[in-house]
Amino acid sequence: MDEKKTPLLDELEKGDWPSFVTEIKRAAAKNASAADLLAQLETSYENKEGYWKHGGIVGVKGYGGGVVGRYSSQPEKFPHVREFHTFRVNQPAGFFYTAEKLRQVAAIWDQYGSGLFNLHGSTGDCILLGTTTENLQPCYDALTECGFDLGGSGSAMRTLSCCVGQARCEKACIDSMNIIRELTLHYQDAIHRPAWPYKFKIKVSACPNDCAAASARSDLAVIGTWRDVLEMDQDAVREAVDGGFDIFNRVIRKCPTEALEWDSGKRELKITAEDCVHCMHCINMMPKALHIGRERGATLLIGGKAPVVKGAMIGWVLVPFIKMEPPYTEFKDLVDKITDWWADHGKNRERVGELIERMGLSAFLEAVGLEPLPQMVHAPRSNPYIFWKAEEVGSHG
Amino acid sequence: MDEKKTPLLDELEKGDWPSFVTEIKRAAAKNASAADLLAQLETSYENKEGYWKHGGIVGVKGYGGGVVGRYSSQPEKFPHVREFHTFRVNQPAGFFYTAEKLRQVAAIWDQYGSGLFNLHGSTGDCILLGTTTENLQPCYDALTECGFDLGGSGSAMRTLSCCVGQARCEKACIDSMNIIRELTLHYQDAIHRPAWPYKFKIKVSACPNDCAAASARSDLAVIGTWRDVLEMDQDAVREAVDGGFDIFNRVIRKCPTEALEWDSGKRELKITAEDCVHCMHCINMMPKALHIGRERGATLLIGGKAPVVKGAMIGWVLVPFIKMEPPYTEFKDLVDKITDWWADHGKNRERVGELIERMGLSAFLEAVGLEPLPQMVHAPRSNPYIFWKAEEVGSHG
Amino acid sequence: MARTDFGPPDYQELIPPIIKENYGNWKYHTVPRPGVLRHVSYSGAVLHSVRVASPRLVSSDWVRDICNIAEKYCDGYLRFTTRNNVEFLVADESKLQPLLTELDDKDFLIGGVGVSISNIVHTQGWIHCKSAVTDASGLTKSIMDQMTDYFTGKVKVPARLRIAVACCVNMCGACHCSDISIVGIHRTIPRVNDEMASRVCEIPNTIAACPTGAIRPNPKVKSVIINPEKCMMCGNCTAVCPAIKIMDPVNDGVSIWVGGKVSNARTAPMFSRLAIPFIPNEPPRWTTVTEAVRNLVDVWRTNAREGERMGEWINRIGWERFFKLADIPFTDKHLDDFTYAKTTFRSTTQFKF
Amino acid sequence: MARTDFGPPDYQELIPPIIKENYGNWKYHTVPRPGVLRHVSYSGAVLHSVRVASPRLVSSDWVRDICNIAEKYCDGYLRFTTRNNVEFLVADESKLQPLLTELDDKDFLIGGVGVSISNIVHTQGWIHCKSAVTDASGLTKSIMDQMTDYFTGKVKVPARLRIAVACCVNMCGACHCSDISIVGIHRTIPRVNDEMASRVCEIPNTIAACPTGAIRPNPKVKSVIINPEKCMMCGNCTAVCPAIKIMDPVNDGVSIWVGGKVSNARTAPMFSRLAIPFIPNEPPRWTTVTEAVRNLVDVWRTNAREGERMGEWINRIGWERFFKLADIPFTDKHLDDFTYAKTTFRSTTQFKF
Repeated sequence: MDEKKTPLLDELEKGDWPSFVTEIKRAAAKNASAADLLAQLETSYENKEGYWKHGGIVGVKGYGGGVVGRYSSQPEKFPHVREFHTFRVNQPAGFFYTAEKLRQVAAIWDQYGSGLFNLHGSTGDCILLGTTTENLQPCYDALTECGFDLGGSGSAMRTLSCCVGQARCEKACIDSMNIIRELTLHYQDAIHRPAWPYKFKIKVSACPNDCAAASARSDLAVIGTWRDVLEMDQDAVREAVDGGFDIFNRVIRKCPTEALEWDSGKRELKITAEDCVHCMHCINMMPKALHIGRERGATLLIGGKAPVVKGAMIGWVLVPFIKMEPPYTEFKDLVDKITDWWADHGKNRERVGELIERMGLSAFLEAVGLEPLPQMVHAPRSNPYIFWKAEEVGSHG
Repeated sequence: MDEKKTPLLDELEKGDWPSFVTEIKRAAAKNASAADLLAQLETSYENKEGYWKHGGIVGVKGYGGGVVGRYSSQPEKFPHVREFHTFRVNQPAGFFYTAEKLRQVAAIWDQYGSGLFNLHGSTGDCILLGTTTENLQPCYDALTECGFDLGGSGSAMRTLSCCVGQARCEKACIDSMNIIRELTLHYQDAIHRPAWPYKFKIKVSACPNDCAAASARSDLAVIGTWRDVLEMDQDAVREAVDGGFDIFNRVIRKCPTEALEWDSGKRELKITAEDCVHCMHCINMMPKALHIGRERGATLLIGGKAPVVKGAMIGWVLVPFIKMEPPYTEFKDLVDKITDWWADHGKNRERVGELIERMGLSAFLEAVGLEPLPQMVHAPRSNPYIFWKAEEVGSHG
Repeated sequence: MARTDFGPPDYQELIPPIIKENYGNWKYHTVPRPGVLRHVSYSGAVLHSVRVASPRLVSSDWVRDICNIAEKYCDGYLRFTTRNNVEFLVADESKLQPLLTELDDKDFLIGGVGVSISNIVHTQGWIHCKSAVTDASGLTKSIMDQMTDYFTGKVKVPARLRIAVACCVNMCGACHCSDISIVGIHRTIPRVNDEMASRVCEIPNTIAACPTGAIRPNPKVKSVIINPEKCMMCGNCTAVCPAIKIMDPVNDGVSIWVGGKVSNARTAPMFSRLAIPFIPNEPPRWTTVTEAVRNLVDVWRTNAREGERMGEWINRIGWERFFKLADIPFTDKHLDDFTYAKTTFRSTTQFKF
Repeated sequence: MARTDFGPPDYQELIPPIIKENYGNWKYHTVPRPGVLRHVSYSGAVLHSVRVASPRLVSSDWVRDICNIAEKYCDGYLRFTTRNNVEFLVADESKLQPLLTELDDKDFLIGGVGVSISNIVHTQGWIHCKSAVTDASGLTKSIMDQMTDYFTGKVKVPARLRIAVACCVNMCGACHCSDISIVGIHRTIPRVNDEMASRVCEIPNTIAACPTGAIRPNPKVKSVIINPEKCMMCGNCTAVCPAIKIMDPVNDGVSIWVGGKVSNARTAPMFSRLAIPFIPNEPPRWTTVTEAVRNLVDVWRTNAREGERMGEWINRIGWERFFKLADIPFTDKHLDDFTYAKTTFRSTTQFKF
């Protein structure tokens, strides 16, 4: 293979952190497209600009998405990245793999693509980085043999993702991995065939620590919670305090609603159950002593997204509490109502949160059949411009 | 005088709180317009609607404001309130009066008007309620004899008002009464001859307790403050604590920035001076022990207003600290720059806060020659849509 | 030509000698009994101020009544507060008790100082305002009759509580930043008298007056049409075009707002927020309104911690708990749908069930 | 026809037996050493997870490297985290120390667990994105080289710290809610190639794509004109019309944002806020950026109280103190001028001088 000089990128092989440049070089040693990627990237580093351009739509048979087309704007200089498309391969829930499966995917990608991966992409997919239009279908066929399907792209439901949940976390209030698994199977058509105004993301975090960043990064966030009182093991509390844990400054004072007290006489931690907003802080601080409650379900938040175009949103409370148990019928029905309303009213490239912002929360709630609740807002309106419908009032006096 | 029956209003003479109906009746006993006011009001109570209507512009010679024209929409039924105009008489700073002065005004108003007052109106004026067009000028002439001038109305600077300040408050950081006195004299033309897009209010509170509600109710709020450390009399602190004052729950825990500590060994209250945001709470709680600092001045806030039309605003920080000493030149210069910019760019009925909202805070600051400061915002922008001016960057690469 | 532009009387000539002498030199104050302030100067001077309730709308006879008292006990000096109470300024301590006795005898209510419920700040209402949806004075009297014990200090409250009443959505009088506000509201869109509009209204001005762009021209009749989908019933158009009427005695009424404040103490100033979207006008005593206010005060009084103002208490317990404790239904009206609506949505799983 | 719509492999077949047996039955966990989680089940079972750093962009050889390790110590089971670290799942405790030793020998960085600085979540940059203003991978590598001691736990930090890098204002990767975010930005308005636009762009779509209405038709040349007064340089139009170019190697660069979070623990989720409006692109090592990030981390590390995340710390001390401590100039760029700007203005006298 023709070794090109990359003095700028070589600088990024220095230092302790693992180097992506080293990885590209490892792939480049046996793959011409990886070698041209390296060379084009070196040029980007020289000139401070990217060399990828708009391209036609590419894909595999039967699907409207799952492949992101990419073309070099300098095909003469870097012919092996003239076409350099990406597969979004739907990752297993919780990002669990066996070495056997990973080796199979690696072999397929060495055969059909650049040999380079993103593990994982922003949305959660296992990204296979760089192949030609010609190789798309045979590569996809090989992936299906191995049990892997594609994720979403474009104006579709995007690949669902979640935290590790009950597989390995004592804080999990819901079975995030099963939820994602079942919903992913249920929404295969919505994922693979873009039919909406824009993207729609669902992420599931099994507790309010929100390790999947669901409230910031998904249009519909499912966040596990409980609505009875958290469980306390007073012996374990005492053990922690005796071990020097500063319960007053680390826990009592940090409780957002002043719901906790330390009874230094009885040496007991006390909670005013009705004041708890299940924020997880005390449980995080004392994982051996404090545990989530038993009446478990999820809070749904709607509208989370990054800034483009109308500004970033952190999802806001839509359903304070919903049981999340297979087959998740209530949840699926709600998603259908939400996406139907959005598909009916949304403009091109308008996320569901932006549509609600434009049409009003009340109109949205009415459309999806939910009652207004104080949990949906941090405070009621302060302006006096209340909208009254004609049917709510009498005729003019 | 013809006594009309007022069974509904009579209900409002019951109960412990002093009754305005009784007052109208007292006036009505010797004044026909007060009697018709009572009768018209009874009709309003019967029919649940008001009977005042749009009218022509009325006033006194040389002034464009200070009188609010008011006409009954039922002049045949209530002929004595056919014309029922209001004088806005500029109140003395701090609402201080002598009995002598008040008696003189009362006598004038018995002679020329209804004998009814609002002490005081929302903006602060001494309101003389109800007279005829014909009586306006002679009444005004009599008022001037007695030393009273009119306040503002319409699209003008409105009557300035303030808290009691140094006259009778140990918390006063600035001489609010003198400020109002001097500014009122300075702005006589702006007060009496409407020439702006809409009203413009200045209110002065001598400390952050803001007893004049300046930040909510004035376009430009002057709120006294200090920028060194507050003063402590540790003996008086100890006296309070010994007297059973719960310093921990009432003061230490309520400090918004956790700037206070109670050293129970030394029995001393400690403050981390740099953490204090001079909110007044601890001083309010322990007025004998804690006092405002010595380096005194004011914070200016811009934009406060009620909801109509674009929504309510609480004034936001414009100048974190300004010395407020006669002749207040720096302050007056700033007011001129603000009102000039507003007069140039404001639409009809657009308050200065709404104009800033529309044009952007940066544009406003540049126009009035103020530097952007972090104190002006509770947090910097979260959206990435930063505006760069062409002159700040090079030409295209 | 009359004198103009000379401004109000100079306060220097209206303040009592003790204030002139101790101006800017006050050291601290105490509240020896409800309604009475005792200010002590660094010079050692002591001034008592006795605060009494006023109906605000007063007759010249009432003015002379208080002048009589001020002359008898205060060398003729008195003042008013920003919340429309009267203060008698007593420099001679020996006159304090006789003053209090006379005020009691004459049924003046002494109070409104410090931790208490003070006088209501309010607007003109049907008495003198052309856009009044309700009568502010009648509401004020009816509410304060119920609040007397909190004004006089007979019953303790956790913190200051400030009530405001405004007769329309202009919300004059700091309704947007009061612990409790009562605000007149419309619920039906304005009606246009086309014939009159064609004669007396400037059509472009009328269209421009609408903040939501709900008004469009109706060229056939030289008038305007109001789009009910867009109208937010602010009444701005009626101020520009008298042929547009929004008053509707059958459907107008009042709304109740809670939790605002202007002081910077402890917490930043806060807006009042909607508690009860609508109560019909019930003159002369507005019983439903006064009961609702009474309920709000009592729920706060019995649940708030010492020192917590209405809004601070609600912020600590959360609005969801407030609506439950106050037994007020939460409706679509409480959801903001105006310009900054999005910023009111709750972006956290922190809440109470 | 190939199989379609069958979804990802079932996790049931990919989780190790110890997880299958204790699924939903974990009791608590501890962190016996940085980078290692020890989960204890109600059944008494113990699982160790060893977390190592990944460059995210990896070769098939690297995939096989970690597979080798997983096979040797974990019966072939491993997983990835939401922040792109790798976790080796050790069911047999006797294999823990040998695994750690081999990872050390092979220069894998063990860390990123709990109170530490974890791996950066980032975007494609020049490697694979057509709208990249900067190279996210290069920035990530350069920054993380400086953060290694915080990742491995060699140096303690007050709380978790999450860094995100996005190559444009789309802010993919939770940049809007991270403790520190680095975001590529444009500073010059897009240029229109009129000739090309007339051939390849749909003019109405292009006009509609502008969120601020800054684009108007240019009928003479069948193209569009961009109003520089209104353009906020979001790049949305370039996604619709390839004849519009916004890339500007001379003036493009990166901005730095601080104080966001997504967790609901203690405080509600928060947006990241602007700290440094612009730093030029400095490939290959972005020295000014990495020093700025280092400075931000160190100012936080030395000033925050135990348990305070970046944004919580800043909220306690106030942004005015933050800018002073971090020695960052506050400019007009920090003042919001977008849709909800008004809600960022400080409506209280509570601040520090």
